[in-house]
Amino acid sequence: MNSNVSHDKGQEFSDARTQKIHENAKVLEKIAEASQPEWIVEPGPHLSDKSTTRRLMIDVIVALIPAMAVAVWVFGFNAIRLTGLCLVSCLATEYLFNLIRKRPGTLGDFSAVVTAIILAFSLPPTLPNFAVILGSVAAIAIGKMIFGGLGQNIFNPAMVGRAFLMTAFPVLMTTWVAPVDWKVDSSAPAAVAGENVDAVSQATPLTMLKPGSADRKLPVLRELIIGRTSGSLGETSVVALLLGAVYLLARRTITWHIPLGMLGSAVIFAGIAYMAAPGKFVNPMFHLGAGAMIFGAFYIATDLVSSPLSRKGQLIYGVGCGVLTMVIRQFGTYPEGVMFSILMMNGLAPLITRYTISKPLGGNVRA
Amino acid sequence: MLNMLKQIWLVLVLSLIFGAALAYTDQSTKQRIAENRQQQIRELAQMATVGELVRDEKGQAQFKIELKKLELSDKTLVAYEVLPIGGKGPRVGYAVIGEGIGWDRLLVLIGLSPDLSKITGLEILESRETPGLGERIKGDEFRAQYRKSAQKPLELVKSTPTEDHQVMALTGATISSEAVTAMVNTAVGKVRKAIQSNNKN
Amino acid sequence: MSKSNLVSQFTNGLWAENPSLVMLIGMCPTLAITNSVANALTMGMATMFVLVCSNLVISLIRSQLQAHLRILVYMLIVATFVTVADYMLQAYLFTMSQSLGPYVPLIIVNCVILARAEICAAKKGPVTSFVDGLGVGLGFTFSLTLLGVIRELFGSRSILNYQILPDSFEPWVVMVLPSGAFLTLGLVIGLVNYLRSRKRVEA
Amino acid sequence: MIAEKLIAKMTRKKVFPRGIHPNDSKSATCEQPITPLAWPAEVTIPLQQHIGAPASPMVTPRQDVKKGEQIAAAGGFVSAPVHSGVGGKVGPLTTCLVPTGKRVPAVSIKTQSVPSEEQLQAELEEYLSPAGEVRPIGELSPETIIESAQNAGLVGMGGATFPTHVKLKIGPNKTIDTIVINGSECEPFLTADDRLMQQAPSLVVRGLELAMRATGASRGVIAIEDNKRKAIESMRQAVAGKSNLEVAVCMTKYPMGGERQLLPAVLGRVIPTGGLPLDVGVVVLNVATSISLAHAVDRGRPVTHRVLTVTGAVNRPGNFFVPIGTPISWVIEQAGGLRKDAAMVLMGGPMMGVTMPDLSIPVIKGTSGITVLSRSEVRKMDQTACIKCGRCVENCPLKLSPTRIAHAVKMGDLELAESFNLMACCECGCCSYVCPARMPLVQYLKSGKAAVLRKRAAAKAASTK
Repeated sequence: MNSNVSHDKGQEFSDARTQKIHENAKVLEKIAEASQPEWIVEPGPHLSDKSTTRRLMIDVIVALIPAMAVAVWVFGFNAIRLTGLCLVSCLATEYLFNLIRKRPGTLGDFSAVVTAIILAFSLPPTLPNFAVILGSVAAIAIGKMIFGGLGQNIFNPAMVGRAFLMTAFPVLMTTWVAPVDWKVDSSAPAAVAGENVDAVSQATPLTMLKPGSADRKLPVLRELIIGRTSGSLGETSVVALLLGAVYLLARRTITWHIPLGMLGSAVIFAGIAYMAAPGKFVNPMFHLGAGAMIFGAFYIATDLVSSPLSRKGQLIYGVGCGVLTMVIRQFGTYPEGVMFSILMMNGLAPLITRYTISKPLGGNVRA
Repeated sequence: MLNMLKQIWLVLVLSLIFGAALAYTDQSTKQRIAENRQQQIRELAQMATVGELVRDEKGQAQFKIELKKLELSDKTLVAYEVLPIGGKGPRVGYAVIGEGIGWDRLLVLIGLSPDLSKITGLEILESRETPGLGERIKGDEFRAQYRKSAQKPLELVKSTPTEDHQVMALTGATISSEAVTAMVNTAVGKVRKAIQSNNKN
Repeated sequence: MSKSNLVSQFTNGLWAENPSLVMLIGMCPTLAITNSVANALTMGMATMFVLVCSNLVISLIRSQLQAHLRILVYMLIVATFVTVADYMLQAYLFTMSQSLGPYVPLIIVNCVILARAEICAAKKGPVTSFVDGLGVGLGFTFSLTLLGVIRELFGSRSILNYQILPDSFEPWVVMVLPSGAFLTLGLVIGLVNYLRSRKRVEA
Repeated sequence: MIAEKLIAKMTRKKVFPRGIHPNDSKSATCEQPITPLAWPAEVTIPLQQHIGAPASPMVTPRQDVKKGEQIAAAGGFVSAPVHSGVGGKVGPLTTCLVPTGKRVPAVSIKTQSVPSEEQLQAELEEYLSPAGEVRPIGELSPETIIESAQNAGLVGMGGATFPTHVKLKIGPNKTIDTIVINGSECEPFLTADDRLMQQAPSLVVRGLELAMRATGASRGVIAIEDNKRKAIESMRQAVAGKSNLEVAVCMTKYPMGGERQLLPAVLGRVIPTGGLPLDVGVVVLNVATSISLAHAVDRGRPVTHRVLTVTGAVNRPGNFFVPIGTPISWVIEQAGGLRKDAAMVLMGGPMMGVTMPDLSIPVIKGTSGITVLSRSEVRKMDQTACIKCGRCVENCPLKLSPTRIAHAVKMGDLELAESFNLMACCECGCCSYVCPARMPLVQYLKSGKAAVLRKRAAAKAASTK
């Protein structure tokens, strides 16, 4: 040991016991010097919770497995094509961006994987390859890296990518297909990659609600819950999404505030409209099951980076998402409003944080 | 007073000079601007009634028709009688300007057969819809749908039309499609009423 | 005024003080009408015409300007030239003036013009002001056209209505929308800043 | 959080909102009785083991000192004298590092006439048992008690090391109605206070009563976390029949032992930001401080030893009775030496403890334990960017927003950080504990606070010029 105390070598010791101890101490010192470990010196606390950024992201990925399974069942090869393509192009974009900016790689935090999967799940199954790649690049580059990478972005990257595609290719992004009929397709492989010649076009449950829609054969709630309806890749099955949501809640990856705020306010909003004019508006439960409501509430709006910090703020944010979604669905021209409402509330999130952050216990520091 | 004049003489002088300059510009371009407007309507009217417009090398339209503005009791309605060039020969049809609101102000020009029984064409005069969505109402395919009988009001549907008076909406551009259809229906209805009452008088 | 000074006054507006890419002024037309090259070019030219004329006139009368009335006089001059430009467009480039819509009259409130009047024309001689107006106007036209080229190419596959990209290329509608204008402008400004910073490092 | 509140209400346990639940890891030592530590060859007693002015040395090199002899006098009112816990020959005056990272003047003493094991055991037993004949509380004046504490060099032994006599001397405008003995020992791994409450409950009560007498408080509360059943039991027996004393059982939660969490939980009183427990009529004393107060008054015994836990990656973890000034290396050797996988030595517990770069650093009055973490326990610093998950906000027991403050500090915007209530931070480390991005949040806050204090000091210096 490096002693900070200077030794007085010529010291005599009064008794044998003391002398023995001193000799022992010297031996100990020698041993210790020879085998001195390099002590780790770092700021406290020295214990930490098990959760890490990577674990949070992996949790989300795990929670999306049931939805992925249903997507493959409902949309066949397109589900794999879209997800794979998004993954490859998102990761490549992030890698290249880090390379260009000469920053250390950030693929290890898995956030790009989550963005890729959520983007893929929010796309129509027959979207051509070039659009998928473009959307992924927009999601990572414009949605995340331009702001400075993970944690700095204001908007949910996946939704930025989707919004880009929605404005760039509105027709492609609103072309929906009916679920793959495995009985018929069992001999031939399901829809050829990218080319949706064989796919049967079919309106989504929400598009059917819009005025002028000819085939207003609304699916029954059971179909919505299982998810064999047309729509975006991963949004159709309520039961698969809820399964993952329960996992996320149990793992405390997300808290109940945002989903409850969003779904609760949407149901109340739709319920009031339904009670006021049952002929014009549909059952609130339909709104809950149709479209990206569940997907948005549990997986997109809960994105940690783009939602408010405080729990109270998250509740407000959730309510905002729910109400805006219903306003867009019922009064706007777009059949679906989850993406826009989440993006709008993303923009408000810093403000919500600012006004809902708690005062310190014991009051503000007096200046 | 003198002090004030000292301060503002420059403004006054400039105002006078510029006023004069503007008056001169207005005078010298007024006619041309009006002609431009008329020419545009005439081009579109020919497209809507005759169905084709040939241009020479300089881009000048080769007109086959002339327009004669109809004096109608309904002053909100602008309609023209479409006559062959030089006014000789039978009436080619009518051109009506329809006005309405999609996402923004929309002006269309509707061509009608001489007996007002058929819509012969639809042209978009002015539109500021969303590019890629609403602006697709300018597309030939969409406009061609309107070339049909004008006896029954048109109906907009979202899937392949099953009946003759149905028009299929543009995917993702329902509001613009609706606006166009409504404008056509209103304008055709109005012009028919106006022309019939004109004829009676 | 020496020749080199005039040259630097001219290039200043082209690059170092490029209104829309460096000074970030005149954003309204930059974002609104750059969805096609033709629009961008016309707008740039119209602005340049107004800029050069107003610079010249303001410079000529600068000794007579009352400090507290100068903005009024600027507006008077600018508005006159804008109206002239608008009439000319309507008379000789009718379709163009239709697609530019209200943006030609809006040149009146374009800060590029007011800024040059205040910075340059009110202080310097007519020759310098003229060259300055020309430089800044060209710089403005250049940046508008640059945006127009990018946006028209990706948004409508064409440049000056001449199709460049094949039919198999699905046009990105977003590029002709205002959001596309923001995206393109952001990326172009990023690029310009990157170039400028590299130049600075080298220097 | 709601569930926790409900459980607390049902079980009548005390709890504060927010905070964290780290694994308490106390099982290794909580059943280990306190054992005396053999004297080392040399002790190095720092002359500043407390908050306030350093003490000035009263010994000269080569002088002999007896056990318990005063070696340094207090350097002012907010200061404390220092005594030697061993007998021996004074070495040259020197300096040494103290756990806070400061280098302070120190006196080194080469031990002589080392006591035998039996003698050591007897001394410990004396330390753990009440004095035979004590003067009834009523006969002692507050001044006597405070003076005894002052002479004994008594400082807060929970770690804050604030001179106790200053704490007990209540200003004319203040009234104290309650003394809280902080036996919550919320730091994981540490069990020294737990053992003291089990083995010397009557001394804790005696100290509490003395403190009540000194401050004029009428109520005494001993707050203990519910993971220390035996301590709760023994303290309950010790206060039985005393109507003005009570044992408050708190839920196990970090940082229950912080004054700002303990008082709201136990008494429902919130200390205003920037204030002290004094502002809400309370004085909080640590268990070991209370015992030392009893010894100081009843036996005139100065603070020369303390009980501390040595635990973690050592071969014989336990609770030891250690003379102050003993180097950590010696203490660890007595606890069986380090295990092979030892990677980090902490003075204190793992949450607020400080890593030791060098094992020659001595034990001081405020050292409550030595925790050795193994390579596998050391938290891995795979830091990512803040993902704004809000966990630090959710768990901050003071309801601050650590991530925003840390960001402001990082950007060098101290004013912004201050506007986010940087100075209210109690440095408990909950934020760093829960951070999934592994950001050293509390470190940013600590350095921010230090920077603000430096800035203020500089401003003050400039204004007095």
